[in-house]
Amino acid sequence: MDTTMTMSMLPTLVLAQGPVPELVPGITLFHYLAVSGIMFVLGLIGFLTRRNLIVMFLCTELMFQAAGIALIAFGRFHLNHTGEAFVIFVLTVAAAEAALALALVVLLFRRKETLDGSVWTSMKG
Amino acid sequence: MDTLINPFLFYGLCVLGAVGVLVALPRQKIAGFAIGVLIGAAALAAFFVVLGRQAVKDGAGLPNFHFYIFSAVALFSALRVITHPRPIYAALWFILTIVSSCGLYLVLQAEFLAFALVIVYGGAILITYMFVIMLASDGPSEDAVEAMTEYDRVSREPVIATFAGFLVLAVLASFMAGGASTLKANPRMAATDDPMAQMAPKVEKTLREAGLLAEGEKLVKRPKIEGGGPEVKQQLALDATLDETGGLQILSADGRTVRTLAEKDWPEALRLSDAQRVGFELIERNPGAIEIAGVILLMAMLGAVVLARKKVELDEQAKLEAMARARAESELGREAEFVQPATGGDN
Amino acid sequence: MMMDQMMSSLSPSFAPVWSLALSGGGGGGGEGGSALGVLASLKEVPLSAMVWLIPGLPLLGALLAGLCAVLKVRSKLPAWLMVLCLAGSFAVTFWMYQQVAATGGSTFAVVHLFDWINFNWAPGKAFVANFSLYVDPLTCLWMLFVTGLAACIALYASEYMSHDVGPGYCRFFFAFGLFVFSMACLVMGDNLLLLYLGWEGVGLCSYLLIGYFYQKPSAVAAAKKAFILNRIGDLGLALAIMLIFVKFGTIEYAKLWPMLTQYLQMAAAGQFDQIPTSVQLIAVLLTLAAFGKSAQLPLYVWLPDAMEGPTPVSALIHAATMVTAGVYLIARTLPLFQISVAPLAGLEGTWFGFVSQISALEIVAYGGGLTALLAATIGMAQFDIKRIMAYSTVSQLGFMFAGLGVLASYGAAFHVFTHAFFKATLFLACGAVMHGFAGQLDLRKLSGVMWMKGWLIVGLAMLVGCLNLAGVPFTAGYFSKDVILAEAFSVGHFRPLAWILLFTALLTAYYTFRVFFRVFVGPKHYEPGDELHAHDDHGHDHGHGDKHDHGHDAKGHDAKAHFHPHPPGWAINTVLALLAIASIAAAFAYPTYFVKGLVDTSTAQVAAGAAGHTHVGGATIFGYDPHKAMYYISGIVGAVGIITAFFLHYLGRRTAATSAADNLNLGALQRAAQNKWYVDEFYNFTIRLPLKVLSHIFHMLDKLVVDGLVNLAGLLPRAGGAGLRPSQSGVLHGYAVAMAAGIGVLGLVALLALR
Amino acid sequence: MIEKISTLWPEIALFMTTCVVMLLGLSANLNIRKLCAPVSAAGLIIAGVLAFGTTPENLSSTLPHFAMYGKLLAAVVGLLLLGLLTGVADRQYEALVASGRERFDPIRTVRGEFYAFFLFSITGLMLCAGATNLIWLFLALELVSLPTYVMIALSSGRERAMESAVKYFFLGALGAAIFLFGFVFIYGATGSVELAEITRTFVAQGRDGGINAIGLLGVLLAILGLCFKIAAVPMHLYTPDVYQGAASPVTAMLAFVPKAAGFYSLILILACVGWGGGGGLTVTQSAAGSHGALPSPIGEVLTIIAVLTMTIGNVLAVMQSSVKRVLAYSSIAHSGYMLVALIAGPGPFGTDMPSNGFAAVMMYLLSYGITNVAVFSVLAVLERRQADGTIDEVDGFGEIRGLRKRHTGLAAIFSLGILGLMGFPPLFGFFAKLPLFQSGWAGGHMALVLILGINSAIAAYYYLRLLSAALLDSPEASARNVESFERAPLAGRDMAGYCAVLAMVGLIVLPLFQVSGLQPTRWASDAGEYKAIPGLEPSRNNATTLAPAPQPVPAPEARADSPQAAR
Repeated sequence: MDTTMTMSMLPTLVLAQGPVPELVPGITLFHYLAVSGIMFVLGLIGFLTRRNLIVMFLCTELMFQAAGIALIAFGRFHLNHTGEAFVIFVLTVAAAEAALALALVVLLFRRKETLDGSVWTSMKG
Repeated sequence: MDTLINPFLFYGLCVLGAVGVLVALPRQKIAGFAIGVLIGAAALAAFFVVLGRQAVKDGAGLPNFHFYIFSAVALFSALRVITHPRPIYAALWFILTIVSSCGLYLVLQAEFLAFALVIVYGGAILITYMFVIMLASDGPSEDAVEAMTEYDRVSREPVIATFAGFLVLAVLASFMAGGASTLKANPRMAATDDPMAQMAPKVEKTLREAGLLAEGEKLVKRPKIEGGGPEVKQQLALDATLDETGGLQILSADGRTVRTLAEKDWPEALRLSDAQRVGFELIERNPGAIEIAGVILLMAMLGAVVLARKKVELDEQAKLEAMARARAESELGREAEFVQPATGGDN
Repeated sequence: MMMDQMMSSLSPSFAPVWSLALSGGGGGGGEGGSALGVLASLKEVPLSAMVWLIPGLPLLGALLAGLCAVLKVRSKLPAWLMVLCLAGSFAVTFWMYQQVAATGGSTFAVVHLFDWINFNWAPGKAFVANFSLYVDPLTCLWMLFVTGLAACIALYASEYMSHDVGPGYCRFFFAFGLFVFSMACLVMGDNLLLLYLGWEGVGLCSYLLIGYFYQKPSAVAAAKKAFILNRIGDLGLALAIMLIFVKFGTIEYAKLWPMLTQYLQMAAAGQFDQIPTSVQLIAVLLTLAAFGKSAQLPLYVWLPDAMEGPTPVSALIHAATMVTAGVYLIARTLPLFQISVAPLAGLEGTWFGFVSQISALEIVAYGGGLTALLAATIGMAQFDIKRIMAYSTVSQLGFMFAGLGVLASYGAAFHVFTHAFFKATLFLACGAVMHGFAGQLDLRKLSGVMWMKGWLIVGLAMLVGCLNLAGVPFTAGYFSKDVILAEAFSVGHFRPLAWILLFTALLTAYYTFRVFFRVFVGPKHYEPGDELHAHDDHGHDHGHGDKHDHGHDAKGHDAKAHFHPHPPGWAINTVLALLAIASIAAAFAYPTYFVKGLVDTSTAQVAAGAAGHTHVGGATIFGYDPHKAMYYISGIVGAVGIITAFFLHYLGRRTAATSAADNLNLGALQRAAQNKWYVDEFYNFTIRLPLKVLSHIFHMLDKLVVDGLVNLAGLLPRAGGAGLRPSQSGVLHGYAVAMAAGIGVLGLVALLALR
Repeated sequence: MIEKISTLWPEIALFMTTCVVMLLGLSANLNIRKLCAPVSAAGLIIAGVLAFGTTPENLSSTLPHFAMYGKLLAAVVGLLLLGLLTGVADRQYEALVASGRERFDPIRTVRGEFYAFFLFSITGLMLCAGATNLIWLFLALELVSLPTYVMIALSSGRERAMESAVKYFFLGALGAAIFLFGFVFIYGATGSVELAEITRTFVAQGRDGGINAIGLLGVLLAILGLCFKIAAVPMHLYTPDVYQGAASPVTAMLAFVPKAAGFYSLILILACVGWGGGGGLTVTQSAAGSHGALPSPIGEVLTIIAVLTMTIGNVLAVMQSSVKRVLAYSSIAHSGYMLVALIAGPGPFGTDMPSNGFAAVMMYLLSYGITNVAVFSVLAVLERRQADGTIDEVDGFGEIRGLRKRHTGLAAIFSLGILGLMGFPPLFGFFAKLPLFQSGWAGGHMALVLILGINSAIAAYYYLRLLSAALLDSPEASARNVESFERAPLAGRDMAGYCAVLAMVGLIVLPLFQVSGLQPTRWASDAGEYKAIPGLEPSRNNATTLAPAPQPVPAPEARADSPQAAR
């Protein structure tokens, strides 16, 4: 079927049709994107469920990492290296954020002697 | 049906994965990590099997096992990062995630990034995490080696969180699958080896060594047109000339005819490595971004220093008391001054 | 003093210029090619930017008065500041007039002050209303008497309001200055929006000043009445401005007049069917506006009540200046009326069908004429002298409109000019009486005032004013009224109107001298009014302590027993003398063609050949040319009125309360006139009562339905807020989960939308 | 290379100022330390001038003048915010040093750094405005946000500030991860990070039947991530807590700088994908000659976001008893208002201000920035002495009650600011709010405009509540302890007063310009000017010949068929 939009109503969702472009033999772009997406969501779930501030931030790193995988896959797909350059910058930002986050965590820990993120609830409503 | 995967099957797998993650998350009573991992692994495996089977059916040959292995390890360790009750182990598992991601990068021939990631992430950033984790938790005392803090042992609202997370995954995957099947590579943005042409002496040398440049033959060179003043132009007049297809133009010995060396016939040594290309990409296309990244790093360094050195302010009451004490002391000091002029004040 | 200056400036050398301009315009107007000769030949004159001082100085005065209020000044300082500012403004006006006169008229200048509203949304499509002043002869005419009178009356008020020195004094002069500023905006604005601003501004100041004694319920009610009735007229003006913008794409005079040339040519050729009905409708709407502001039928009822305000205010705003704004509006937009003289055919069957048989000019003429008659009859039967003057004002305004309606725009403007002076004189004289006799205004309780000590100047001023108003020959009022009457008689189809006006002139002469004979001459007698503030002010308060019993003083006010009228001081006397002289001097404006020159070189010029102005068959009166015969006829009519008043109200009068007129028993007619023909009651019954009933119904609906809905609507956000509030749990993780869920749900929405 | 640098002069100037300020702040000499604020101000002014003078027209972008005006806006409002922030850092420590109770210790002072973080953030905002590239945009957004995290933590010694910082930072990192993921997919769908190239590719895809689902996913995630920056649903939840906890001057900054960055980024990204991308692509064919609209799922999601943002912000603001929380919720609502104009887009080609949504957003950002400074400056100047003698910020309604009687000038500024936020006619807020309605209306989003109107009415309720508390009520007992700020030795809080006055001038003077020749709408129109990228001019025939013979787009059949086919 020569259709451009492959999705319609959710119950009859057709995930992918036609020849799927391959990055490496046997592995399509979707494979990589699926891994990236799963990793992203795992990071998200970790962020939502873990209460330790350091682990929470590790989870955001996980999400950044997922973005990195997708970037590399896209770069390979389009046969350029912009994706790789992008990953380098993501790496930089992740490092910068981590530095700040950890400093903040140290500050918070000095204040309340706990790493639990859900104790900071004095303001609400 | 010419689909990668049956949607119902896919959403079923999503639910299965969600149940797996849910069970695996740390909680007060049931330590169901192993069961959760099993369920999750089953979902993932089913997903990969379906995907791989489809690839085989499409006649693409055997599935690439490296990919499956690396991604399985990466995802398992990622799951462990979010489920391990001890932060230090979570960080260690995260290093494994990084390493296996680097494996995935290698499969995609992004060698430079793969190694850089291991060094920078696994090496530098995660070490910082370790330090902070060590710093910010009371070291295990003798009687409580196995004691974990309560907030590490019990996750918060796991059901809603897992549901929300997998809802996002279903959406993401639906979009990705829909898009990936019709996406076309952008040919205009594809990298070529034309940066090579800017290094004419090296190209000439390589070609001569490879025997592709006969005696007396020269590369056709042209001055660089755009940019720079006349002096600069003189110095940069070294670019090799490419024809429309990207082949190198070579001038015969008598200087009459020009032949083209097509890009596919170039010797291996003339091809750019991954690192070189990334370098070109960075320097040629994103110089501004590098500068901004520098500013961000400077800012982050400054921020970390300021935050970490900041004295934790005492409560207002305590501060007032401290001020009162300071005042009293200074008065004392002044009295002392009065008695003993030689000692001086404390300020 | 100032009037003298002005009059002396009318040097003979200017007169030929004006008349030349007039004859040139008339000659050019003969051809169809330049139907509105002067308007077509308008060119800009350079005028120094001094002109901005004319509105600027009164505004400054108002601000200074406001500053005085802030600084709690307890002296007459604001009055002096105001007099200074207004005198300066008058001086600049006079200078402006000389500049304009020097060019020989036929010119206008637009003095741009600053950008005000300037919307450009497409090339050639713009809504521009800048704060610019339009200087032309008509503007000069109006501003001359507005600023001149304002300066005089401010001086008068400095004494009149002296009982109120303090915050009230500042408030009064603040509103006073603001009024003159607004009036200047109204008259000098170069576009209709600025005119509208001034229009509303004078309305506001009028409201503020009528309600000056805000503790008096009747004053508050009168202020409200004036304000609300004016709104009806303002609606007409607003609609007219909108319609003009829609039809012509501009509201700037300088751009608007040239656009009318074509229509004027059509009108001159009698091709009224080619002029769009909606363009003709503009004049009707403008008429509504003018009738509201100038208190004409059916909207006149607010003006007599407006006499609740301080008398200087009555003199300035409700006699001399603001109420003539309607006349100004029509004079200014006369070209629009001249293209609207045909019956508004084409409106039949529409909502405006009721005006389809009558032209705008006819509405103006007959509206004015009937108002003049009605007000005069009411005025004859009233006892409150200030109220009589108010009805007289309404009546004279009716004359002016009638003049405009018969296209005697010169006569109308001239009458505005003369009326401004003599009516101000009359009011101020009444005000002096009121001031001196503790608010007494009942003509049955005052008599022989002129013969009392210190009241001679007041009496003489009153006499001058009365002579003018009655139209005694060779007074200014006589000349200006004659122009209107003669023109009405010479236009064939206005013959009934002309007779009405002539009869009104008779009545006018009668009621004017009824006041004079009863109050100012005759046996000396007075009863003080119930406002004893003036009394206290002068320190004659020895009567307060005694407890004498006086039978005639039903209210038992002790103070009244020892009341001494106090004659006016120098300020009031000076102003009265000045104005009386000016009223007489205004007559000299007639032979020098001072006003006619100004009017005929402005937009109020009547285009020759304008339909509706045909001297049908050389209409005559008793076989003579009306323009000549009217001198004699109106003189006779005035004399008859005065003599009647003399017999009825002077001859053989013994007491203040009685006169020979009491023997006349006109029965119901008299009672009806005394009760103002029950117009207020009629309005009450036909308009206010139904509105009241309706409002009660709406009130119930409002309470039950709308309030319920509003309460519900008010409840919804609160209920929503209460419902949503738990989402703000204050916990980091809670927020994160909500965010993730939100992303998931919105993603799902996007997925469903992607089809 | 030099061409790229030449677009960066304002940022370079700001960065140099930043370095200077950092060094000045460490000086042991109080007078030199005091120079931090003036030097920062000078840097901002220079950056503003440079932005105005040196920013070239970006011909490769659909928004050729956006960068210049965006940077100028950042400099102008930045200058006002700088005045507010003066004296926040190190107040108590400097007081101790000044009284001679402590020696000055460069290790303990954060004064220079505090200004430096602020300037970093403004630099980031300017970089956002000038972004031509997704990587650049990502880095610029991070540069906007990262310093604010630190500033909150430094702004006050109270525990609430810490709480604000932790909430803002961690949720901000989540938001950053999400829009990064979005950027990745935009890159993935187009193969490029250059915004111009992205536009081209999306246009090509659109002509080919529709923008690729991955691209749509990318834009969607980018929007959702940026919703954090602009405080829009569903990423708005942090707003009240963070605004309440941070010191008032920092709150004023949080309410403007990240929001402006978010809107800049949204405009840049949506201009690539929507309204024909400048190139005649009408994803959903709308009226002839117009830009078209946003692609279907994105437009719909944004509409939902706008409606929810307005409504939730206003509805929750009604319930509050803390002034800062009311302002926080109203800040959410204001984002919703601006989203309406954003959804409407630039309007038909060649239209002026009234229907250009981008221009409306830019103008509203200016108005919001100024008004915001006005309101928060009053909160910044006031302080409350608690029963135990400690000093706290004013927060509750009770503490501003009867402000008129105690501090008339402050009450006047506060009320004018509130009226400005409300969009009361003679003030600038009104003239800025009007285009939101107009552009929404011109874009055919009647329902949105209606909801915007209803929400403005709800907003009037709580704004009037604030006003009546400040103006009409009499002071409560709790308000008795509210004093205007003690004159600290470094006199920082005077600056808040100056700023307030400046903001007032802006609030009142700008509408005067508006009705006269120098209309702010004019520069806003320039800022939002939307052009076709060279080579991608709109296909006019598309618009003109649409009526007789609709172009045979395969998509409609496919759309109609696919459900049945799939079944």
